[in-house]
Amino acid sequence: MSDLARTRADFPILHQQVNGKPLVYLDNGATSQKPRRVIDALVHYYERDNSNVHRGLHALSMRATDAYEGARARIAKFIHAADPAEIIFTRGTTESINIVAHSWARAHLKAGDVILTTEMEHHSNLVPWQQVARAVGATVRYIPVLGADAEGGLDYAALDTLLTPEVKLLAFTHISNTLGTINDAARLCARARAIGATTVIDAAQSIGHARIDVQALGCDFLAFSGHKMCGPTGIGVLYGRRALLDQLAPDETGGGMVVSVTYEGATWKPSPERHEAGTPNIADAIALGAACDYLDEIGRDAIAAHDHHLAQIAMEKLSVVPGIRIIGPRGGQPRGGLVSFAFAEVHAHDVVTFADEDGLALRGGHHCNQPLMRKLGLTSTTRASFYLYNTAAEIDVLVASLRRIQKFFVG
Amino acid sequence: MSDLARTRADFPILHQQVNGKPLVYLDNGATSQKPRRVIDALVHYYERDNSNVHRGLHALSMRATDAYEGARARIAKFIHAADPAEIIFTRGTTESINIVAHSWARAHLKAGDVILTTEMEHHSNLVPWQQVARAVGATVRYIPVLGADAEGGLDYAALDTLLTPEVKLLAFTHISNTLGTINDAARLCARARAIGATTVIDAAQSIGHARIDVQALGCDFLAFSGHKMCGPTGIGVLYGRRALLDQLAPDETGGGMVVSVTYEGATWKPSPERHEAGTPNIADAIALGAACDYLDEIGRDAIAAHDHHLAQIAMEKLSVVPGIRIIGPRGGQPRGGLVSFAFAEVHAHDVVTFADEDGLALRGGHHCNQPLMRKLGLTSTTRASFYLYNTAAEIDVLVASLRRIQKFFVG
Amino acid sequence: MSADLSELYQQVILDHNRRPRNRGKLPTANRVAHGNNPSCGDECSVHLRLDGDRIAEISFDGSGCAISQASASLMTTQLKGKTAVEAQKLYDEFHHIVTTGEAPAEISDLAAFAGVHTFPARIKCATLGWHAALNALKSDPLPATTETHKD
Amino acid sequence: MSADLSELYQQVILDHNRRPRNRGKLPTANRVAHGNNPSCGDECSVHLRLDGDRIAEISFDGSGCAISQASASLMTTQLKGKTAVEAQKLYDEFHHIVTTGEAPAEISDLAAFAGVHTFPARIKCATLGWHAALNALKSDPLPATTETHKD
Ligand SMILES: Cc1ncc(COP(=O)(O)O)c(C=O)c1O
Ligand SMILES: Cc1ncc(COP(=O)(O)O)c(C=O)c1O
Repeated sequence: MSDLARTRADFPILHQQVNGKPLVYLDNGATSQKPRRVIDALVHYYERDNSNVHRGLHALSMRATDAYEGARARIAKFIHAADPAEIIFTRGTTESINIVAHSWARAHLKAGDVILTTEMEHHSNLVPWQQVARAVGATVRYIPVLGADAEGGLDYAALDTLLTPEVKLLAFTHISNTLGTINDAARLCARARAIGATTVIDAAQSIGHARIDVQALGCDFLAFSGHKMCGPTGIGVLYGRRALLDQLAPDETGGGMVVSVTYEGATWKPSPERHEAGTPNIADAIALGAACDYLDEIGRDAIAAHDHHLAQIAMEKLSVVPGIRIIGPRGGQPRGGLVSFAFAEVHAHDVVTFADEDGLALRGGHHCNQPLMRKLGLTSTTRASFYLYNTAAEIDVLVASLRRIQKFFVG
Repeated sequence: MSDLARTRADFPILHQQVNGKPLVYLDNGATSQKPRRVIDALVHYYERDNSNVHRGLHALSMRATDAYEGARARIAKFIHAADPAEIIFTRGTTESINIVAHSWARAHLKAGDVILTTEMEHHSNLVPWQQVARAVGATVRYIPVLGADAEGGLDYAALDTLLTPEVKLLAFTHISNTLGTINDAARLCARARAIGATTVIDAAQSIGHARIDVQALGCDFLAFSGHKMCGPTGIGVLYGRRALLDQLAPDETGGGMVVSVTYEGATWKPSPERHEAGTPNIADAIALGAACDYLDEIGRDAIAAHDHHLAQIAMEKLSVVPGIRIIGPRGGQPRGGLVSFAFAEVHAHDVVTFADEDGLALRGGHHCNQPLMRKLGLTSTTRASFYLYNTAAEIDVLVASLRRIQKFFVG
Repeated sequence: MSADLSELYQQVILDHNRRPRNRGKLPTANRVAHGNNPSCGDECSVHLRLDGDRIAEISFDGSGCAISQASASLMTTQLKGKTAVEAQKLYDEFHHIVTTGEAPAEISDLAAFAGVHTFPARIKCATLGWHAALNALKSDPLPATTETHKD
Repeated sequence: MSADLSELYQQVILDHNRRPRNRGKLPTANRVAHGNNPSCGDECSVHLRLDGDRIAEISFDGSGCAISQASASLMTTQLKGKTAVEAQKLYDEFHHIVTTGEAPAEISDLAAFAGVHTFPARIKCATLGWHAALNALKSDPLPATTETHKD
């Protein structure tokens, strides 16, 4: 059995038929599938160790606490955080970013300040900043994307004029979920740091696909979701530098994060407890730790190479399908494992419905990226996004399906 | 096999030894165990249907969406909500209450207003109100508990003076996690409604133990956690009347909850999407639906009767253990399935550590109820909390263990 | 191609998608409403001129999938000359067709949309234009959205 | 009773728990600090009188489990007469004992706490009084908390 076949064998969901055809799951940008080991971690927890954490002294509670805090330490290692207390468990990227917007930004930004972000952000890394800007009287500015099909990536030259002293926060995506662009996160963080701005990286699309070292990147905050990195739904992480997290006022309050409560008021524990009010998502945090183990066993460099390889093949084969316009980086430029494209005469939803007939799982729409779509003169694209279990043969299924669709609608 | 034996067979975790003794799990107030069916729902989802919801048109995405929205409808039925759109999925009770505090209370309360709550609230239904009161200049007032051991429950007579026109919000727990008191939720809601105050019920301790009919209770909001009702960790619900939820500004913003986004701003969908930014906890929501099925098959009246039966036995048998002080309702007064007690000369943590040796899982501490503890002149209690799979024989194990502890420490 | 899929993309629908009728703005319009489908980004504006209580002229505008475009196109051909009450009645029938697949004999071209009912996620595509039209008839200045739990 | 449990609740500990030494407020104290263990509600205040750089008198006050009370009691008997530097050194040794179970021969009564290391959740009980004492020595007006990830 080849490595790839072995990897595929780890994912129970892949071995099914959809509409009478083998499932070809190319919707990894939306969510990834889960290896047996992650599912087993959930089952094991609920069958052996389930208990509430932190406040318990009996055997189950101690086992659950050890497993939960063990997962925190595992994830700290996964992203090279200096301290497990820098890992806050959240529901996902969106909640992580909202916590920074609520707790950090509302406390630190004032009228006249600028939040700098990019034109390629997912709504989850855009709308929260617009909201906080509105609340405090700050402004959101955008680093432009270059080229008619955004093939040029971010306009780094524009940083010289955009990074004015009013910029207090720089928030950007590591890999674009729509374009596939890989942004130079270390460079962006260094530029922001040079003017004293705080940085937030949306790592939703990169976390499961590349090595991440928060200390090397030099970011202040980093957000990601477990479900896109072979982990379960409902769990994600906000990484923050300890010095920032310990100062930060909690967004949510309640059990587990307080030192002392009276009928008059309360005081907070340090991080991470201060930012995790209530019973946490214990089982899914533990399973996310198992996902880290799994990904590191396969090797994140190997995954990145595989993603890149499939994206290159897809770019080549798609570019000769009649009527297709590919958006995002071209040629040798860095690109994550996804390809977004539009047919001149077939809407993305019709593409997805037709492709489903061939067993293909594709995503069609604005990919939570409406302003960018508008800028590119599109209302939607179809996206094929790859992961460690996808094969070159699956791209052939995709291409054959797209040709059939083009033929049906256009002739 | 008796009904109870059959029920126990549904819970894999119960059939293990702890410190060489059969596990006696009496920490259900902190979290409940999960039946096979709930665990299977998670496995089935990840092995067959896993996909992101809402924005997808391929087979897996449609199956995941149907299952997720099906769970919403199932839970609406479980609490007799008028409309599935009144069910917002959250991480748990604490997050649900925080959403009301952030979105409803900050928008509706002003200086001079009063938030009325009780002296027996869990920190999660207390600290968020203190925080919002501080933010807007409102005051938190408390309905007293009666009796030296809080055996009298809430002082309903005090409502006449406490329910002044300044009261805009009444937030209270349905069943106290520390005392076991069952509050008369319908009566409290009716009194609040009469003066136009909005009501929030913390149903964390009641949701899995009694029938809940939000329309009969007449509440505006109701919060609960899945993990205390045989469901997974990381999922809970905020119920709100549709008219309120559709008006409410979202607490978190991002993907999935917007209608239209530009580089300048965004507009929101109606409930429930408007209150669920980002990828939701799909798997655990679906498994929570399975927990509803399970509980309704056993029957919530039967569960309530079983809880009550065990609590009565425990009260009787514990009251004759030397040195024990039982707190909460006495005699025939309504009481949920839990008993909290304190030894005069043995601290709760020593009790829990000793009991663990006998396979018992108990909780010792302030139960996230510090102000009430202080009022009762205690620093901690030990709590035994029962659920559908507990037996009268387990209470004998508890009593024998407590006698041994008393003997060891006091002689 | 599966039976379900050829049911969905009937010849009538493909034809309306390729050669939409009454497409564009209507300079004489006295009612207009905009609808969008937030989950997929489909948009549809309906412009109409009410003459008394009858729709004298009607057009649509927007972008979206074949189903939403064909539905809006076909709708304009059906609504011309109708009153608001008749339009609502027609929509109710159409809604019944796309949600159940049952097409009453007396309705003609609308029956082409019966195949939609086996693709529940596409129902809101089929009804997008209709929602906009009904809102335009009510002179409702709010954007119609089909993103509700009723569809 | 299991070996682990009798290791945890040694006679020395039970004795200090039943008859705590130096318990209560110290009217002559010139340093005081409060510690609490937020996860279980244990509290401990340490009062001391520093004479030059030596602890001339010391007492503790508070409530908590047998481990935390006995540890604070025993601590007061050990710290009397020590300097801040010596106190820190003693704490380091104590911390080593409760986290590893290894008790160096030359330390006497503190070794009774070696059994704590098999109950990691109780380590913060054992160190609560010590944290308060070290904070008192630093005249740190902030409450000591053992609720960190280092314990
Ligand atoms: C009465 C009560 N309210 C609120 C909560 C908080 O629930 P969660 O920790 O699941 O958010 C609990 C559970 O500990 C509780 O018992
Ligand atoms: C770049 C990017 N940011 C943020 C998100 C939001 O992640 P989630 O929905 O898991 O909160 C996504 C996923 O859709 C994404 O691709």
